[in-house]
Amino acid sequence: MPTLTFPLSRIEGHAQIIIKLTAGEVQHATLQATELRGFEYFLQGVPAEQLPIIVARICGVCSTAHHLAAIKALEAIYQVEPPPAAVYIRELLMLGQLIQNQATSLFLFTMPDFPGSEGLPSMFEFGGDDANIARRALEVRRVGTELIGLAGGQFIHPIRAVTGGVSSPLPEDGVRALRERIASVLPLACELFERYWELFQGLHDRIGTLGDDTPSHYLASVEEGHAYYGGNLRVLDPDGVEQASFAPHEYQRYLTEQPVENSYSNATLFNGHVMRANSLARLNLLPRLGTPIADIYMLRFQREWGHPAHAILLFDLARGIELVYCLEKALEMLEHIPDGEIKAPYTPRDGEGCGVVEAPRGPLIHHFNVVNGLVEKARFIIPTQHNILAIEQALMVAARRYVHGDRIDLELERAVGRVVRAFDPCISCATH
Amino acid sequence: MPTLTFPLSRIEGHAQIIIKLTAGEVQHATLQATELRGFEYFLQGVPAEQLPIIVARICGVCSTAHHLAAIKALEAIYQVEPPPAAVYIRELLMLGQLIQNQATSLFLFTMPDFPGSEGLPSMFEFGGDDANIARRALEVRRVGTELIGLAGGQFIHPIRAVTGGVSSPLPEDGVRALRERIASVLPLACELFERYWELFQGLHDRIGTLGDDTPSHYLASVEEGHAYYGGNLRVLDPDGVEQASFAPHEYQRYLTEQPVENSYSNATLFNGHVMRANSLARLNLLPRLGTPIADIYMLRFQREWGHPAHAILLFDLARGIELVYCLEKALEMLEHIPDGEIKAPYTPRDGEGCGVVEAPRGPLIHHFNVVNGLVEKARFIIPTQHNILAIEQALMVAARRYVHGDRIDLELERAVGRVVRAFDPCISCATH
Amino acid sequence: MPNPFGVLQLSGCAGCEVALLDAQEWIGQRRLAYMPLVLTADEFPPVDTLLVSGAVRTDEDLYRLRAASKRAGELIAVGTCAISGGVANLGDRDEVRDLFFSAMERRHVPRLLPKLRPVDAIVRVDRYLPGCPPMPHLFMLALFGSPDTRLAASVCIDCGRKKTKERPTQLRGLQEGLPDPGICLINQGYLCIGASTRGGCQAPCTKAGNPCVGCRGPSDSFISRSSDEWFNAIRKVFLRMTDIPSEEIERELHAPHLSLFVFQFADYTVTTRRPEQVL
Amino acid sequence: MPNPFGVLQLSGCAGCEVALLDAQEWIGQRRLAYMPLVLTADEFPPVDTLLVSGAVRTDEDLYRLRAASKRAGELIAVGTCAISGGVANLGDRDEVRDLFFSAMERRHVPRLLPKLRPVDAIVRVDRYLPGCPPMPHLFMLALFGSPDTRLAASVCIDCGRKKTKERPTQLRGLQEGLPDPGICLINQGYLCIGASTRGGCQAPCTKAGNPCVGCRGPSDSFISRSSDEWFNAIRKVFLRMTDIPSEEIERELHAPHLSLFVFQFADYTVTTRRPEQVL
Repeated sequence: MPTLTFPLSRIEGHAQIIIKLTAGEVQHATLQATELRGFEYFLQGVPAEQLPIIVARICGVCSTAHHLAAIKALEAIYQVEPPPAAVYIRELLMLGQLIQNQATSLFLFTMPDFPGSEGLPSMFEFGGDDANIARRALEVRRVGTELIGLAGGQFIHPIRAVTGGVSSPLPEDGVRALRERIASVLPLACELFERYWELFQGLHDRIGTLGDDTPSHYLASVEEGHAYYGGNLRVLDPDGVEQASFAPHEYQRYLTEQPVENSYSNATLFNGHVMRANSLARLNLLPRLGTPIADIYMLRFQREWGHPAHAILLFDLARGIELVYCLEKALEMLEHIPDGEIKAPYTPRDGEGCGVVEAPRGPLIHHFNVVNGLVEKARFIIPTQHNILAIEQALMVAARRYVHGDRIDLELERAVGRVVRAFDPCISCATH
Repeated sequence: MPTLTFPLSRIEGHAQIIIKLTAGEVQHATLQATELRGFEYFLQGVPAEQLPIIVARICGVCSTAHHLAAIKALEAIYQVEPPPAAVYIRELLMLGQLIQNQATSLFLFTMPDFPGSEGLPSMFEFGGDDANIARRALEVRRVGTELIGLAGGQFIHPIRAVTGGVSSPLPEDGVRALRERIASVLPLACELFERYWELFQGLHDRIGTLGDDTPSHYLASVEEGHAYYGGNLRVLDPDGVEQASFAPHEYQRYLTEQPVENSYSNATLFNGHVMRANSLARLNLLPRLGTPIADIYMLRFQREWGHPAHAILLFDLARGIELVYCLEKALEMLEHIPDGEIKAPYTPRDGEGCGVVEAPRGPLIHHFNVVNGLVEKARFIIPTQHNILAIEQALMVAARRYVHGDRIDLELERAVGRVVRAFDPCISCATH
Repeated sequence: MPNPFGVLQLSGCAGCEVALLDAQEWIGQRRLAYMPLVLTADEFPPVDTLLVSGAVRTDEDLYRLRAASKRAGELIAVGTCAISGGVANLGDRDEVRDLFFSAMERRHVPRLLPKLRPVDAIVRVDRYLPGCPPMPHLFMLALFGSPDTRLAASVCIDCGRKKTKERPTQLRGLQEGLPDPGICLINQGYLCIGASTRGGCQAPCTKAGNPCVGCRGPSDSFISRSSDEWFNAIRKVFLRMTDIPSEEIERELHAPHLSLFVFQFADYTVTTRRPEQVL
Repeated sequence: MPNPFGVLQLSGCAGCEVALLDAQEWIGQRRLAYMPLVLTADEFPPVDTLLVSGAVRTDEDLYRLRAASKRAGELIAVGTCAISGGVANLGDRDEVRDLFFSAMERRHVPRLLPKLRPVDAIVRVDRYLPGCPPMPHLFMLALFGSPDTRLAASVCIDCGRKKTKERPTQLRGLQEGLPDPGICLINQGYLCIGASTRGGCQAPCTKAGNPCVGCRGPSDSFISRSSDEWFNAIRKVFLRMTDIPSEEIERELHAPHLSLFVFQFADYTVTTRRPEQVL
């Protein structure tokens, strides 16, 4: 009958784990999101054209994804296609978003969990040969925000993308400078990731598991060579077979959202199934990525863990491969910024529309109804929501591993932290 | 860093235990009272003469104690002495209160904790030779409410006591009938208590402890032959020496009330010391009670556990001895109801006054300021509050017994239940 | 055992629970499946009848009430607090509320709701068992009674004091003087409102010499109407039986100890409560 | 390391925290003692400086803010949400609030407070660091700057676009058309409020062709005054530089994306905030 509450740190936002026991049996394991601002409510009546600015504030970590998803939804309503040169800039923006996020999740959030028998409180506590990890990791991470700053005008809550395109071209000197920065940071990122992989193996040896490895459904909006800009949503079944592919506006036929009693975050189901999104979902959908170094890591990953891979701690490694991929991809794209129109003309109109991007945590859908130029209804289907049930399932696996009838092994505390961080949830987004 | 929350049952009101660990060390153990109505606030401005009716609603379990404490505080303000015949009736009322409460606490609250290795969910689950415990226990318990009904006019939220005395004499047929009822129930109560004692020993054998046995300060307002009507407040120091004795209106010189951050209940300190009230405090102050059967139990108790005794589970046994004492005492008193005036005349006036009774859980003080016939300030010093810090200290002892660095023994769940029930807290009162 | 029932205690004094324990005859006849006061149970189980006592004061009350009501057949609101919020309603004055909330929000505890609510402001209630607390035999009726049980229409009928021709000219204080044991308290100048208060309690208070404060709420005729109409009925009784000025009665009717109970029905809810729902 | 500082994140978007991580130069100079986003720490430790981001939305926010502020030397409110409540203030309309609370009170979670509050409505705030989010170099100033650092007085000064004699006669939509890269956005008919918005941000928005929405709040002259006075100043700029009807400006100034920021100072608190407290 006791309830165990574990506060969470090294994730975005406010949440805690609640595990309920009855007579020494684990009954429930819940990820409780404890914050809420109410975007779906207070956006009612707001002028539609202001959405890209306001909804960026859903999350300071993934503001780029929200900024673009909103713009894409408005473009669906206004029936306007942004020109290729504008899409190119937006893709760079998404790559910046991913670099920033994956570096943060890898080095600031999860890496401190690995060393020794207890892990470290933070990245800043690494010692010995690893003492310079913090500085180097922040260096890699900052390249992501610099890319967002370049492509988005602002490094957080960007503003350069506008309905119909972008508001101005990229400054050439900025492009050149950033190309050099990324080139210098790429080897650093690989070094850090190699060390990450080593420490990860050490953890695996110590705890003897990589967590819940139930074959699962995976959801992502990617295809080979993509830059997280989003397109069709694709679903892999637990055997690794693509089971569905659908356009953003069809999402309601496949995805259902359900309220969670003990949380301010809803959860999403795919046709009634628990599913997973985020890095491992993407790598399970894309056997190769298309950039040289990342694909070497992909081979190593697949040799070691198979394809599709299911153990949840592999989400961590998958993020490292994506970090390398995004750096390579950005470098490649910054070489040839295309010329041409950056904004298409349009006439605002009323209607209903959806926009999707592949955010760091998976497909992010914005869905708006506009009446008389004002938002009548705004709905946000958030990547972290896709993972809520998978997180709780993985928490149950961990809890059952460490609760033994008449006693609780306190490794459980570290285990639930690792489980949650593997999914890198974003609570500001999930609750919005 | 995890927090363990244990819901509580078989106590009066809404509370839970919260135990906080850091790195496998117990940091805090809290009794969190989770309800509140706000009597000290909403009584402001209420006509003083209505207090005895309204404040009874602080608690349906101890309404008799509140009813009388309020009347005694008003009598202190109005400077009126109730006639002896009225005090006699009020004492019977308190004995009814005690019989009802101690029987409930013994048989409904704590006894199910004892059998087997896990205890039972409730008194109704006893089987075998014990299958008739529930019916018999309720029979004993009901005699208490019958006595309240007789002496108080109503069995809960009594009304017969009024400022200056009582509103009517006791009906003679009622007195006679109840005398017979008590006489028939007394042997039943002894039988049940003998069985209780046996099961208690069984528990002791199983868990090897009777809980926190730190020598402590004890607080009670009793003297030999008393009927819980309250007088001076007496304090025993940890060596068993009487350290203070003071009148109700002097309480602020000895007792300080402090808010508890994690609870709606305040806690009281005696000159900065943690203290204990309730049954064991009274027995530690009174080496003999003065009725024949109860004093036989007292001897047995003292032979086994010494005097003063400190282990907290002994509060349970002490309540059993008091149950017997109250039945004997009531029987004795019902034999010769005195004649004479039952109400003294008085003129309501403004002022400040305190009233005390020895409630089941210890001294209950009501303290009022009356201006223009209206309550300007009402303050309630509640017996359960005297025990809050002692409860938390005993919870720490239990938590440290069952938390071992890297694991938690789930006997802790049963242990915290036993600790709290030993003090028989009343949460409605404690929060009021 | 058939027909499990549960008792959900919200914010109150537990007096209703104690009264139910006094009504011990239910033991062996219906299974008590939930009642944390006397029974360790984890989750709220499915029950045929759910008795709810206490008012909705904290967010935990709200949550537990919603959760339990989903698993219950019939729901009976028991006692003044469940029916109207009860004694804590005395705090519903702005100056007291502000003081109260600002002191309490400093603590780290389950939150108080901004306003105290009766049970039927949150969930559907099938029946009402008024009384502060209801007497044990009324609990037995609630658990086993046939729907056409008829109780005494008013406390007067249960009381048995003799009405006289005595017409007092002024009210006596609630605790003033010593009442004559056999004579109607109104004839003695006490503000007794038993004449229009719901009967069935067997009038312990008036029998012991204390005026009825109306804890069982209004008799059938006033249940679905506003408290003003009940006030009017009470005023009329005093007009008929005494020469006490009507203003004096009026003023005293709004005294806190009475307002606890007098507002028990129509005024605290948007739901209309029908006489046949009330025991 | 000396001078420990902590970061307490209340209800917000974590953008301020991300900006602080970008200001990585503090590493090795001051010890970060509390910041759950990147650091596992149990209790809030004593710190010299406490940065608070986000608004007070839940009872947990309230509790954690009170507890942390007791252990902090200087307290700096960081970002729009901490200073004025931020984006969730858009929900402070009755119809939306009711809908919102009735949907959310069904969940079993830490409670939302009835109203969103800025940090200085709860505890004393020593300094304010406005911006949504503040740029990394402003965090460095907050952590290490001397008290007499002077930043650009307005966004205009940071912006560098050329003002012309062009007098537009109507407002262009926020995202309408493609602005000329070198010319003042006001001359092009955009509702840019950079002229009276606090500088120091280096004007990334206007430089990228987007009108300033005022996220740094009013410049010193308006900080202790009501938002109306800021509105007036903005209207005067447009009167001087354009022929756009004043009513049109007026209407647009109350648009949600602006009202997020324009009300940032005087209107959300009973405390007066002085210019010297604001970075």
